[in-house]
Amino acid sequence: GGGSAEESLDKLTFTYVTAPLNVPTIIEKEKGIFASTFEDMGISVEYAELTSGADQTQALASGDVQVLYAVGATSVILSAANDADIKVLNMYSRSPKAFCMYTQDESITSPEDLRGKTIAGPAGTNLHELLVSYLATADMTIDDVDYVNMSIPEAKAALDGGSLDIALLAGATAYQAKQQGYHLVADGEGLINAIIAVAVTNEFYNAHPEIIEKLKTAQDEIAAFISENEAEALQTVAAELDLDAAAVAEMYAYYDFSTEITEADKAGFQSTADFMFKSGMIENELDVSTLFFE
Amino acid sequence: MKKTLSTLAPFLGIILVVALWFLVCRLGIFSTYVLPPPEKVFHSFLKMLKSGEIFQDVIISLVRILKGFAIAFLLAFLLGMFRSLVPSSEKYYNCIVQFFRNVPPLSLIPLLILWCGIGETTKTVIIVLASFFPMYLNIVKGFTGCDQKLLEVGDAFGYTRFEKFKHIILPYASADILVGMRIGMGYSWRAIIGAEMIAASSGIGHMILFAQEMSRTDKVIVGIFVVGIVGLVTDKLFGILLRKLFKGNGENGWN
Amino acid sequence: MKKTLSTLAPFLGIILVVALWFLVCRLGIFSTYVLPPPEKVFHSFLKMLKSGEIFQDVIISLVRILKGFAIAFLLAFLLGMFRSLVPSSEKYYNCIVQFFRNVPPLSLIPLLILWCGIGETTKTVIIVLASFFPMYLNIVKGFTGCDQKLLEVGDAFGYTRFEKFKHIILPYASADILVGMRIGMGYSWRAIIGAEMIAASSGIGHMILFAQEMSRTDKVIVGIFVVGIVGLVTDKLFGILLRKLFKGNGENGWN
Amino acid sequence: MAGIELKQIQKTYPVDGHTIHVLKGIDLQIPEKSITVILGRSGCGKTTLLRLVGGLESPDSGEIHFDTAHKTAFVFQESRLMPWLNVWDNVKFGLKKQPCLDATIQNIIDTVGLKGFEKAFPHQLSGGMQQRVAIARALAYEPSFIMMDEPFAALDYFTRNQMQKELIRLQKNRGASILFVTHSIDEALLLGHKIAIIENGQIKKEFLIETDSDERDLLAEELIALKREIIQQLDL
Amino acid sequence: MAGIELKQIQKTYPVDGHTIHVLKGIDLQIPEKSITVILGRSGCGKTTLLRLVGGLESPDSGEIHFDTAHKTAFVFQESRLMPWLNVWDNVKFGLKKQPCLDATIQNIIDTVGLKGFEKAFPHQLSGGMQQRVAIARALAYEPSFIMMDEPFAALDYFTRNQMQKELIRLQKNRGASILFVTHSIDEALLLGHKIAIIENGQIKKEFLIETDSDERDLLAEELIALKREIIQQLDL
Ligand SMILES: Nc1ncnc2c1ncn2[C@@H]1O[C@H](COP(=O)(O)OP(=O)(O)OP(=O)(O)O)[C@@H](O)[C@H]1O
Ligand SMILES: Nc1ncnc2c1ncn2[C@@H]1O[C@H](COP(=O)(O)OP(=O)(O)OP(=O)(O)O)[C@@H](O)[C@H]1O
Ligand SMILES: [Mg+2]
Ligand SMILES: [Mg+2]
Repeated sequence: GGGSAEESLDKLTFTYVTAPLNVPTIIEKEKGIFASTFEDMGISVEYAELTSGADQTQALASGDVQVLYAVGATSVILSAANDADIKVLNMYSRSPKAFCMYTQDESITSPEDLRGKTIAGPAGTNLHELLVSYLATADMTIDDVDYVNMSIPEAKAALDGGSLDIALLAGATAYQAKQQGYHLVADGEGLINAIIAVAVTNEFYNAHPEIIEKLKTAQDEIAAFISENEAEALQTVAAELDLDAAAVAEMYAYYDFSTEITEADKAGFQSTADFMFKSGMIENELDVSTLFFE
Repeated sequence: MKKTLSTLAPFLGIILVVALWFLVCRLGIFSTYVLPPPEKVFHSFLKMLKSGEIFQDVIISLVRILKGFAIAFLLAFLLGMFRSLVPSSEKYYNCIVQFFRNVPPLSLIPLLILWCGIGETTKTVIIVLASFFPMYLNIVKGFTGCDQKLLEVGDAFGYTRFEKFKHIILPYASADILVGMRIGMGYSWRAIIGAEMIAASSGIGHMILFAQEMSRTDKVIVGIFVVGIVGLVTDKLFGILLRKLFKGNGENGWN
Repeated sequence: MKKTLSTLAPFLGIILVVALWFLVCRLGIFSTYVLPPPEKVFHSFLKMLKSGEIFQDVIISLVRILKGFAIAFLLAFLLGMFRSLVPSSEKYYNCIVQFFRNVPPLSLIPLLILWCGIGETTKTVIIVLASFFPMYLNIVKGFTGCDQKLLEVGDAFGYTRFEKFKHIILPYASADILVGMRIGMGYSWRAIIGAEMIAASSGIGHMILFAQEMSRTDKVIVGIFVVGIVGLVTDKLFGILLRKLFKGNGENGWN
Repeated sequence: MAGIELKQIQKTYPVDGHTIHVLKGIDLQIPEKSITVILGRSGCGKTTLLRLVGGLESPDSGEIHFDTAHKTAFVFQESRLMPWLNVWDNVKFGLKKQPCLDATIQNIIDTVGLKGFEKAFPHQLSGGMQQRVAIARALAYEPSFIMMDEPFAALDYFTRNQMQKELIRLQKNRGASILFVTHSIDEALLLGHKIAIIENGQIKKEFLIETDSDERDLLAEELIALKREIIQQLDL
Repeated sequence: MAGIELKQIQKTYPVDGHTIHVLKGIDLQIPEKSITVILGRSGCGKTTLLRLVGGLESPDSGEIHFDTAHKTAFVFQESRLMPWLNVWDNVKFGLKKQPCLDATIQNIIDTVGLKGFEKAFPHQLSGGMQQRVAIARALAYEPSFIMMDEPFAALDYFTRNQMQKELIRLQKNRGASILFVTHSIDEALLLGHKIAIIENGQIKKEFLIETDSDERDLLAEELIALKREIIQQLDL
């Protein structure tokens, strides 16, 4: 796909993902930062609201979307492992604390307590990795628990309905579980890196260096705006997501939105890739250094 | 008294469900997160009404659905007609039609994104896939089940194949076609979540999905109600329209 | 020559699609990630066959579908029968039935999980929701569309309401019922993804979903083919079974 | 005399926004254990009258009074066979699950001349054969009151003759009451103990024939005179 | 003589696993510009023969030879009206989009005695009225060859008389050929230039009547003798 990248672009499509608490995305659109950045190049900016990581990588491969502006590391690794042309441009966020395991059973406090319990959450995501890593701290594997694959809202509903012991939750859902007085078993802190990245195709990167440069400056502009007008930014986010301000303020603390790729990030990518290989989600080992531009 | 009951009857079911819901909430069996009480849902509904977003969502979804439905109907009708006019053609495409009849549209999403992109086309295709088959099967049943005796009248008066189709088969099949359209219309609405899963930024399906992600059960319930009621209304309007069109044709399957 | 063509005809459509697919892949228009070539898909298929997992998945899904379909059919039939026997009852529940006809089952999943848990019940309910309505509408159409003249014969011979139903309305409606069952069966298969979205660890729907999440388009395509073909086979078997049952009744809508 | 009594029966139908008065006050006494024939032009309301007596429709005004309970059978103007049942099952249709001898059914099928067609389906029969199945269905029911709407219209001279004789025999042996609609004056003269002529929505004239119906000769002077009179009554 | 020639026509039907030989070798010449009547018992194959001539079915063996091209109309044994069309549109059904004067249609509807029922739907008509609409549909088509399958069976004495006269007039004025199936011997004598009797799947006998059909008197000696002979032929 994307065979037309050589020609000059007149349209640039970004994925638009607001959940769980993607402040830069919301602020960018609200302020029209990309739009004004690319205006003088004669390029219009469009958004594609693709929420699942698999859909995002699919859309990138098909050429309908040029920039995955907030895609999970796991999705990037999966698509790269399946021979897709995808590269990480820079970071979007890291938020290990936003990924949690909640239960109604107060007595569950250690990995050992999870043995034989029914646990649900989306497979192949940060949450899945969180569960595996948590179990690994007690030398257990996913086979020691009864793991079922479900999306986050569904896992939350199942927890509420009492048909689950533990739900793997993130973002607003996790916040709400906390409000409901559910018991937090563990969050991602120290267990996973929970990286969200910005990704493009290699082909696009090579064909449009000037767009890439502009994009990076736009990202800096967004970051600057947020740090200078934090209160206003959070208010905008609260309105967009229809959440109350307290929730947004609390959750915002879990996120690190710096865009720079650090060594820790690369290591985090590698550990995620290893986890996916070990749990059979990808068939071959992947060297994540191929995912980054030099 | 009896008359009041009779006018209320259609709403009785709904009233019962709401009453039960109210009771369950009052008894506090579930937390309000799990099952928001009616008043909270109503409040959210009012808020959405005031902001007007709900209208916009409904209209956008409605347009999508009508588009998908219209395409599906045309396709089903033409294919059914073709099959009726050239019966031998059927075996060439029947197998593939039957094949896709059983394939879950959700499983096609990745492929659809690939072929049709993430724009309106994919959403339309999902709706078409959802509503095509009941229409096609009912139309084919209507066309092939035509009374042989009436067809012979056409033969006797030197009607061509197409004339027989137009003047005998088509009116004869109208009840079947209408039932098919009705089922198809329902399935169009049902497909709205699947369709707006893909790169939608508005529409009632997107609204429900987003509320689900944000754990806003109250909004999800509002969305369900709105879809149900708007669907009901389109169905009724459609029924009235068609009854006008087929006036004098007696029962038309839209009761 | 002509005979070969005729026997090949049903497969022609499929052969064409595969050929096109092959060609597109050869021309390298898409990356293999986006559209895996036939040989890769076939290879995955063989691997899954060898490991036997695919059989297990199919059987588990088949059992779910038959269960959901049977319940939906019974429900549709009984409700349709009730409506036919006691026409005045209809207005009490019609509204609620029509309401749910338009509600996307996907939007109900969180609520269903809440009420029915994450076991087989929820999966069955999703399948029931998917296949109930086409059956119900077709059955109601068949029952209400019965030839008044034949019903009068029942009246003339002192048939009770139930006897009329059993001996006149039911055989008269058989073609409609069968078309409804057929559409319902198709929709049961289509609902398998939605049903197995919920906490399934096996089944063909789960397999496709998981492959989707894992970006394994080749496996997704295998899944689509398997669902399509198994669906086709159940449809045909079902048709044969029913043709045996309704022998002598002429056309029964299962062509 | 026992029987069925119709008093001032009125019936209207809406057609294309207008109301057509089909029956404008019918007074008729249908005596028991005899054959009453309704005679009239096409479209005069014979079928309507029969449907009213049979309870398939209700009159706009007027009363229908039955002296005793009857086991009634109805032969419609069209055959109205169940397309999914073969001849045998169609004939048994009126009996529901009532036990009955196969021989009786076979006998009735033979009587209407359909031997060998027991397993045939209605669409495989000729028009007259279908009509005869409908007659057989009514006979198998063993009714004490039969309403027949032009039952022999589709039959040829001989078959018709035979069926007429069968009907007379049945009426005599079982003492059944028969209400018979026909448009054939000869048939009316041959069968009727009472002949009622409908015209313009009313009973225009009634004739009584005393001779036993199995002893009539259409060429007898008495009947020829009657025929002439009926023709005169019908022909305005 | 020009016309239609049937040569050794055979026709079988499968019924319940058996084969029934309906026509066992029919040889018949249907002359032009005259009325040919087919007479026979119920179930003898009259309708089948008509369907073969009309091309609605093909014979198992034998040949049907047409001398000239005809514009043919068919009146079926059942009325076969389109239930969704009213009387007017049903009558026009054969004309397709062919231009025609409303007055012509109205005239035909009046002829069959359905004035005032133009807007009525088939289910609102009596049996005889439906049959008359079917006849009107065939007449409106202005055919040069009409096949009629017991068209007047459901009609009363007077309406039937009137329709018979109409048919004779039509045949004379337009010089149409008519193939007419009936089970009524009187009707055959009244209308036919040629009467063919079918029995046991074959033409048992043919009669020719020279008198013009509009001048016949059924009580004339010649016709009474003929009637007697026909009855004899039919009654084995
Ligand atoms: N359901 C109906 N709706 C409207 N009009 C009707 C209906 N049934 C009968 N009629 C009208 O009532 C009149 C009498 O009809 P009916 O069937 O009783 O006639 P009939 O005497 O039986 O005639 P035929 O000898 O032709 O059968 C006709 O003019 C017919 O149009
Ligand atoms: N489609 C069919 N399938 C099987 N048998 C048939 C079919 N059509 C006619 N027959 C048989 O052919 C024979 C002749 O039928 P046909 O309709 O020609 O009789 P007919 O002379 O018109 O009788 P009628 O005067 O009762 O209308 C009958 O025995 C009938 O059972
Ligand atoms: Mg009548
Ligand atoms: Mg016939």
